[in-house]
Amino acid sequence: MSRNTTHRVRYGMAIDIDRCTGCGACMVACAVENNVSVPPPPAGDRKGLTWIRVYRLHNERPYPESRTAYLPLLCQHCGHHTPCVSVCPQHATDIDPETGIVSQIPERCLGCRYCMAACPYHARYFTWWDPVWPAGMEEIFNPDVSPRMRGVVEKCNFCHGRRQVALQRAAAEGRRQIRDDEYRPACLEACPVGAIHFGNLDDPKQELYDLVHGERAFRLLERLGTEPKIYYLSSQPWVRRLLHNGIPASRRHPDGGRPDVAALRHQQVLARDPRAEERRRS
Amino acid sequence: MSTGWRRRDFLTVFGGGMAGIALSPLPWKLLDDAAIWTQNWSWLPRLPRGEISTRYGRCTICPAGCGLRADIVNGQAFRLTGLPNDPIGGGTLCPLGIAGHHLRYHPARLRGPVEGGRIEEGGTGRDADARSLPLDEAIARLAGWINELQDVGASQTIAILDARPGRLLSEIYRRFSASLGAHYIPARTGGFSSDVLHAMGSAPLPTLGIDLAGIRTLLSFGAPVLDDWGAPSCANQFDRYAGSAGEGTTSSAALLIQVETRPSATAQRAGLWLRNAPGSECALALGLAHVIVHEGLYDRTGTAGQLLDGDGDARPSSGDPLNQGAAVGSSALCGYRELLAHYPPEQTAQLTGISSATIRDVARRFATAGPAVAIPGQDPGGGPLDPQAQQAIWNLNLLTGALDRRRGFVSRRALPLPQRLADAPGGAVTSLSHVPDGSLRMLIVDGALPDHALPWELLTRKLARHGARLVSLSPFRSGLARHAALRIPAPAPLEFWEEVPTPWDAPTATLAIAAPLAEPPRGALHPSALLERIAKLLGMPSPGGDADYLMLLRERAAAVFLTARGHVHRGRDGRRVPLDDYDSAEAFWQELAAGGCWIDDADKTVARLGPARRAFLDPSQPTSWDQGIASAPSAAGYPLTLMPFGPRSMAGEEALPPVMAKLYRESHLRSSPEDVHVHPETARRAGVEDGLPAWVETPAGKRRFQVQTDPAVHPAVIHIATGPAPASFGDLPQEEYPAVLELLSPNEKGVWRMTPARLRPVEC
Amino acid sequence: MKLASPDRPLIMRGVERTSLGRFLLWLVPWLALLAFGLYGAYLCLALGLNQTNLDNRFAFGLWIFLDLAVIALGAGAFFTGFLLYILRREELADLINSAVVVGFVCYSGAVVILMIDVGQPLRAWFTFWHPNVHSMLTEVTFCITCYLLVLFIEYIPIVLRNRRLRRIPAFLVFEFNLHKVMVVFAAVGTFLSFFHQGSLGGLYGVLQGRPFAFREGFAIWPTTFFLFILSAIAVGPAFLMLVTRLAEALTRKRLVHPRVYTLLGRISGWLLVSYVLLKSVDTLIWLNRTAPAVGFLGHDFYVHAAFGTWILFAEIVLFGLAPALMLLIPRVRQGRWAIVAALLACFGIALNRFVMTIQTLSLPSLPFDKLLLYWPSWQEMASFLAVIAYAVILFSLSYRYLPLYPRERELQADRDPDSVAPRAASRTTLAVGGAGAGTLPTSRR
Amino acid sequence: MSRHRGKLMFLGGLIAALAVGWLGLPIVLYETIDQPLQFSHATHTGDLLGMDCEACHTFDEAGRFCGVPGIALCATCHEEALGDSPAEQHLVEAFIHPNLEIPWLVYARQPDNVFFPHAAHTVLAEISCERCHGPHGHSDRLRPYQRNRISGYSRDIWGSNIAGIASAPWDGMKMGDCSRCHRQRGIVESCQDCHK
Repeated sequence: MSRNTTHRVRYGMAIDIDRCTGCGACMVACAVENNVSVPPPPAGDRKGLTWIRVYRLHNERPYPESRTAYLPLLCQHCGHHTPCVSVCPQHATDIDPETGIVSQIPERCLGCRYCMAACPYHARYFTWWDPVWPAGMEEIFNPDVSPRMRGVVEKCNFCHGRRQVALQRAAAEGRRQIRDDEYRPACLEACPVGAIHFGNLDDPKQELYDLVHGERAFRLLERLGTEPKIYYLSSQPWVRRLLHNGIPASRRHPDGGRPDVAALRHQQVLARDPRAEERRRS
Repeated sequence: MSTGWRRRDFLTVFGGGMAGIALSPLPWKLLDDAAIWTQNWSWLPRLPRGEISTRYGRCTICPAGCGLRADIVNGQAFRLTGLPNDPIGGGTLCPLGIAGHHLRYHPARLRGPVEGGRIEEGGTGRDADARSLPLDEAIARLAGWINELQDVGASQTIAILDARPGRLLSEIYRRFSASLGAHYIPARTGGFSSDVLHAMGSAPLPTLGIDLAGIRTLLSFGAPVLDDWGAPSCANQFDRYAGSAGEGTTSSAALLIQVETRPSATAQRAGLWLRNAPGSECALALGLAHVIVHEGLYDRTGTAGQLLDGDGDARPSSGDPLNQGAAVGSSALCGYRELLAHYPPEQTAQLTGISSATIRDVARRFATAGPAVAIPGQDPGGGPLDPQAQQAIWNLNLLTGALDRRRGFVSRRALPLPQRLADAPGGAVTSLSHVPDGSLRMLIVDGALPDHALPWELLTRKLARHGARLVSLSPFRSGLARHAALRIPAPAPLEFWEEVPTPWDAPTATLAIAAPLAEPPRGALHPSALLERIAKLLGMPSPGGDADYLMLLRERAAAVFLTARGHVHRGRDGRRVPLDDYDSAEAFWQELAAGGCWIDDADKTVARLGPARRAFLDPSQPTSWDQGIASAPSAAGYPLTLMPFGPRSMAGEEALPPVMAKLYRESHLRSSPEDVHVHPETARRAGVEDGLPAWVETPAGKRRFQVQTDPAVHPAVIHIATGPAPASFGDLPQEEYPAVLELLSPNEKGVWRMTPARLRPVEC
Repeated sequence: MKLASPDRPLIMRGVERTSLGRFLLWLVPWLALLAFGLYGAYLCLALGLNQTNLDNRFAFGLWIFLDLAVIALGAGAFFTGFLLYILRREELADLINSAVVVGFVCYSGAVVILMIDVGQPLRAWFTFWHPNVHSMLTEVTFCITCYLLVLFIEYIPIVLRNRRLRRIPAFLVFEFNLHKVMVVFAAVGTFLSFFHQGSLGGLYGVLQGRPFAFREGFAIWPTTFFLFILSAIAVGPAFLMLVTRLAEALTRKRLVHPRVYTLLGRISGWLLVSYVLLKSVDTLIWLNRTAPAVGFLGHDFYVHAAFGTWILFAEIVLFGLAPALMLLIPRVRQGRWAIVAALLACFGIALNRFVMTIQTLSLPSLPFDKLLLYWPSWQEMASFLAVIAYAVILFSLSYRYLPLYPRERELQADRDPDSVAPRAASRTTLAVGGAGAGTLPTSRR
Repeated sequence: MSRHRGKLMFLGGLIAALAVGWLGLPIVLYETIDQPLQFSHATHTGDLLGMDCEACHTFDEAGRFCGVPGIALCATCHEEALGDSPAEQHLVEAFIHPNLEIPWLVYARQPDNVFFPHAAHTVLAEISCERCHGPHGHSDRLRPYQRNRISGYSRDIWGSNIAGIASAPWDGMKMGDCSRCHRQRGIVESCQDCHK
């Protein structure tokens, strides 16, 4: 099939953990933007609907060594072997070849939750309850995002409704492409400290490009090979140690010094930077 | 057919029918429609369709008043975002503001006046137990009650509690209470308590602001500098001007030193976190002052130098505003030196739990790496610092000359009043602590969402034991309104013309106007209109000078326009436009109504703080300074200290948009008011377990909380958030959440930061 | 002479069944359980899956675990068909009918539970409309649906052989014709079953994001694909043996010839041994190559007390190798210990399915996450118990009214020559043999 | 007769079922609702007035198609009745004077989860309105709205033919119809192009 694609992009994010204050504006902005319902009180954090969820990271030390950081976690929009897309039995989730955005079509979803079992980031959420809104509140729904019914999976789609609106505006002005500043997800817009950066990962002209190729950048569970498009930035050694490539919680403090851990960690360093070995030798 | 129908015939016809159906579109069409039906459940809400427009305005949920852009569909806002470069919000909104338009649909929202159902009478504070009544009847009822007290000459037993002082509405309250002879009580704002400032200066102080631009050291005694969602706190200014200096980041030159017992987000992210023993702020401030004075690091060219170096024998020149005070000063100064002598670093280290080396380092850094400013804590849930601690902190600023200069505490000009109100200014202001206990027979509580938590006991103390009536003007039935005998709801935020007066810490005056984004419900009445109608019923002069609120706002804008000073931050594009560029007051008003924010020029007059500068020379109650520790009133059997906390505008029991549940229930990002945070060791000793319920007992009572262990918590302390819990979108939950505010017993100074407490496991 | 039950005309000639009253009494608790479970299932369907203790992390729980376990145990149906029809192990004709019924109740029960488990059951058929061919679940859905259909078709002739239904000539003809093509269905069923057993294994094995479950493999199939097939066919016969033994114990009758057990045990034993061998090799490769390659050290999976290395030992040695060896020793196989071995094997496969489903989801994948546990709600348990009750009821009814064990009468006659006339016995055997489960040369006299 | 009896029986059943499926189904499946007001596009777009579609069906500043205009736009011309048609009389009396919006039943209305940017089609792809809406803009009267009793959609979505066989390019507005055109034009497709 010929592709009349004029503009292929690979949308991604860089989130600066060192700047994040854990205020939660991104979570609320996301829920408001995407008409995310609020499940009743029994829901708790295990049955909630938080397309973006800020986790509190702690180095588990008492004062004065105690350190806290915040990690906003959203769908990582995996670019390779996308775990959820490959397992959905009926194409209810899909990766857009033009943008790299992983979408979820709730009307197609049968609620089998296989994609949730497949997602290592726990970034997919099931609507356990019928969405309930007080009378009249549907009048202030975001008209660009369709609400979900009970019994389906939902997740972050980089505020795709905003992209559609931006494309529509561009179309009305006779443009086929949108400018970089025309499409920004709600979480980014809400972040008071500018911790979230968004853009085309393939465009060297964008600030994002430098950020994700910088020293401070890494990705969660990078070695799973799913090529997530969310990058995290941190200079704090304990944060990097904690998050860097899937050392399980039991190994947060490499004090145990088991040789296999060291080997694995060494491997992980190599995986990220193949020239590290050379440098070490020289 | 003569033979009649046989079974085989039926089967044949049926077979033909089946073949026919298969050859018709019927099965496929029905299957398709059924598929569509299962994808469009009828109970799914339908999206609004209609023209989408944009409006600019201000958020009035908290006193900050961040600029906002509202996307509107069918006349209703569906998305609120910050205005770029907004001088207050800095381009974003806090979570509360982002969901502000949902408050209208809050399950605790009142749509009309309600009476009865209050907790004191065995009710639940919910509408179910209350009777709604027509607006006119409610107004007549309130007027009648006031009239009763007037008739017996007991007007002074009436008080109005203003949740958000500084507005034009506050002026109306003041004028109303003045003509009635009632008290006008402003709720506390951030920074130094007005009581403290009042006590320190013999004359009324001009308004204080903090100019943080370009400072290098900020010594914060528990102020939520980096984690308060509010824009007008130091947070945004500090973050914007000085850059956040979180550990491990490439920090700018500015250093935040946070003195705080609780591992708050600010403490965790501060450049230096000093975790002091609970209540030892005063001792620490004095200990730092000791080092500064002892090592001669104070500002020798400024006031401190004149006073300390001169050893009281300052040679006052005739033009010096200190002239008057110098004579009194000398004896008091000796008192201050004597006082400091009790706080050498080693002694202070014992009191505060901070090493003497650190105390020396911090004192030196504070005194030498200027500009440096010390600010007192203002945790919205924990309440103000002890007055003496505030005084000691004030003195630190005085020592380093951080008063009356740019990059320090400055005085600022007040916002001009509308002409008709300026001619006859409002009446006296009473501090809540100055209201005699048990004296109030009627308390009218303003409807704005309060900035800070207020323990219910602080109010009940002031109320007469019998027959006291509380009238709530809150748009919600939660919070203090649960105790109200009559509730006349004001419009919710974003539903009425409102003004955003100058934030407490702003270095210059500002004014912004919030245009309504939606219609208030029919039964809601703005307090200004309410007072106007009551005044009319009682035959009193109109508190608003016969003008409605919108007109007053316009007149205030006109009065600002007449000053011909300052500039406007335009809402739609964030550009700065000099006030002179507007050719009429109307054009200026239009700009303000479209999200603009007027900012005054800096006041170039110096030395306006005058008398307050002498504060440290005059420790008002020398006896209690010896202690240096504002300990919780000790009670046997309560080994721990309960320190409540809360985020600004979200401390207390007011309403949060239900979508905030994402931050509380659906993640553990924000502390739920149902959680008690303790050190794992403390929990172990008390025999309670992480994640399980436990009793928290104080002399005031006991309640159940969920234990959350956190190794960063001080082992002698338990922390509980005062804040509200977000409601569900449906009905309010049947059970009230455990409000820590009812466990607190404020001391005689109105301080409730620390309450003796103990932790008990819940018996199975 | 015993009093004739009112439903005597429905019961096969020449076999002994308990009185209707006692039979109904036996059914009552199961019916009660069924009703209770149906109520739980109704709650889940009407109010939504918030009735369960499943959550975003435990997207799959008790239901999926038991589904996988039950489908594995139900493998006896297709595997017996395969042995009987394709490999011509005619001894197995003794219990092919009961194997079909066991398979049918297991699979239909699993499908019913699946329909409660998905959030939008009315849209479940979209998989057929818009299939994603890359998904293991698509393969599972197609195969299980088709195989259930096959089982249903295989079940029909057994039903039609009911004494009363046989009187209708049309049914007899239908059954006769159906039987002629039964080999085809057995072959199709075998093919489908191999595939979906494998796909069920693949379901977890392909999860790139779950290093605990992820396995490398051959072509598009991870090793779990093959291990699931192998474990299912290894345990299927053992489960059939258990069911039959249980039926014999409950009815206090001999239902199949003892050599059937020997055969089942031998098959099960050999297959189990090969399964344990391959599983061990697979585990070693996984621990030493697959998991470290994606950043996880093998024993990181076993640091949590709830799921220590004991579970690995239990799965492979205690409930794998031990029963396998027991079944391989002829003396054990023929004795009472065979039951224990079969039980261990069945438990082992359930444990394997538990590890793949529940443990996979329990283990943290994010480095800052913790181990999470989950306990099913009563609605979940009740819905599943309803399936158990349904299985028992359907099997009981089938046993009472249908020729589940074609040689029952014969074996009974051998033991108790007075009760049934030899003539009648041979006639019915012929009838069964002619229209029943394959030709039964061994039963012809 | 009796020789053909079976065949006739079969044929009878067949024909009856075909009639039910092809003729009866549309009658039962759709409910017919009259538009709240009779409106003649032809009068407005015809020679007399010669208005463009865009005169009433506009885009807002964000490029969003505004759909059927509100009563305010009608009122700019019809503040009072201009002619003597009863429909106009009805418009003025029932809607314009009391300032009520007309509850139009939109033939082409898509469900909430569909995002259809008109601009992309009319501006970028330069597709005429008629391509999808047919000669609606020249119609003299509004045909009754037919609503599917099961799905709740307008009949126009499926198309006038019950078998879904399009008689004209604009007949049918289901996903397949969108996709067919997209494929013809070589547009790469993803769910999110059209679903929100």
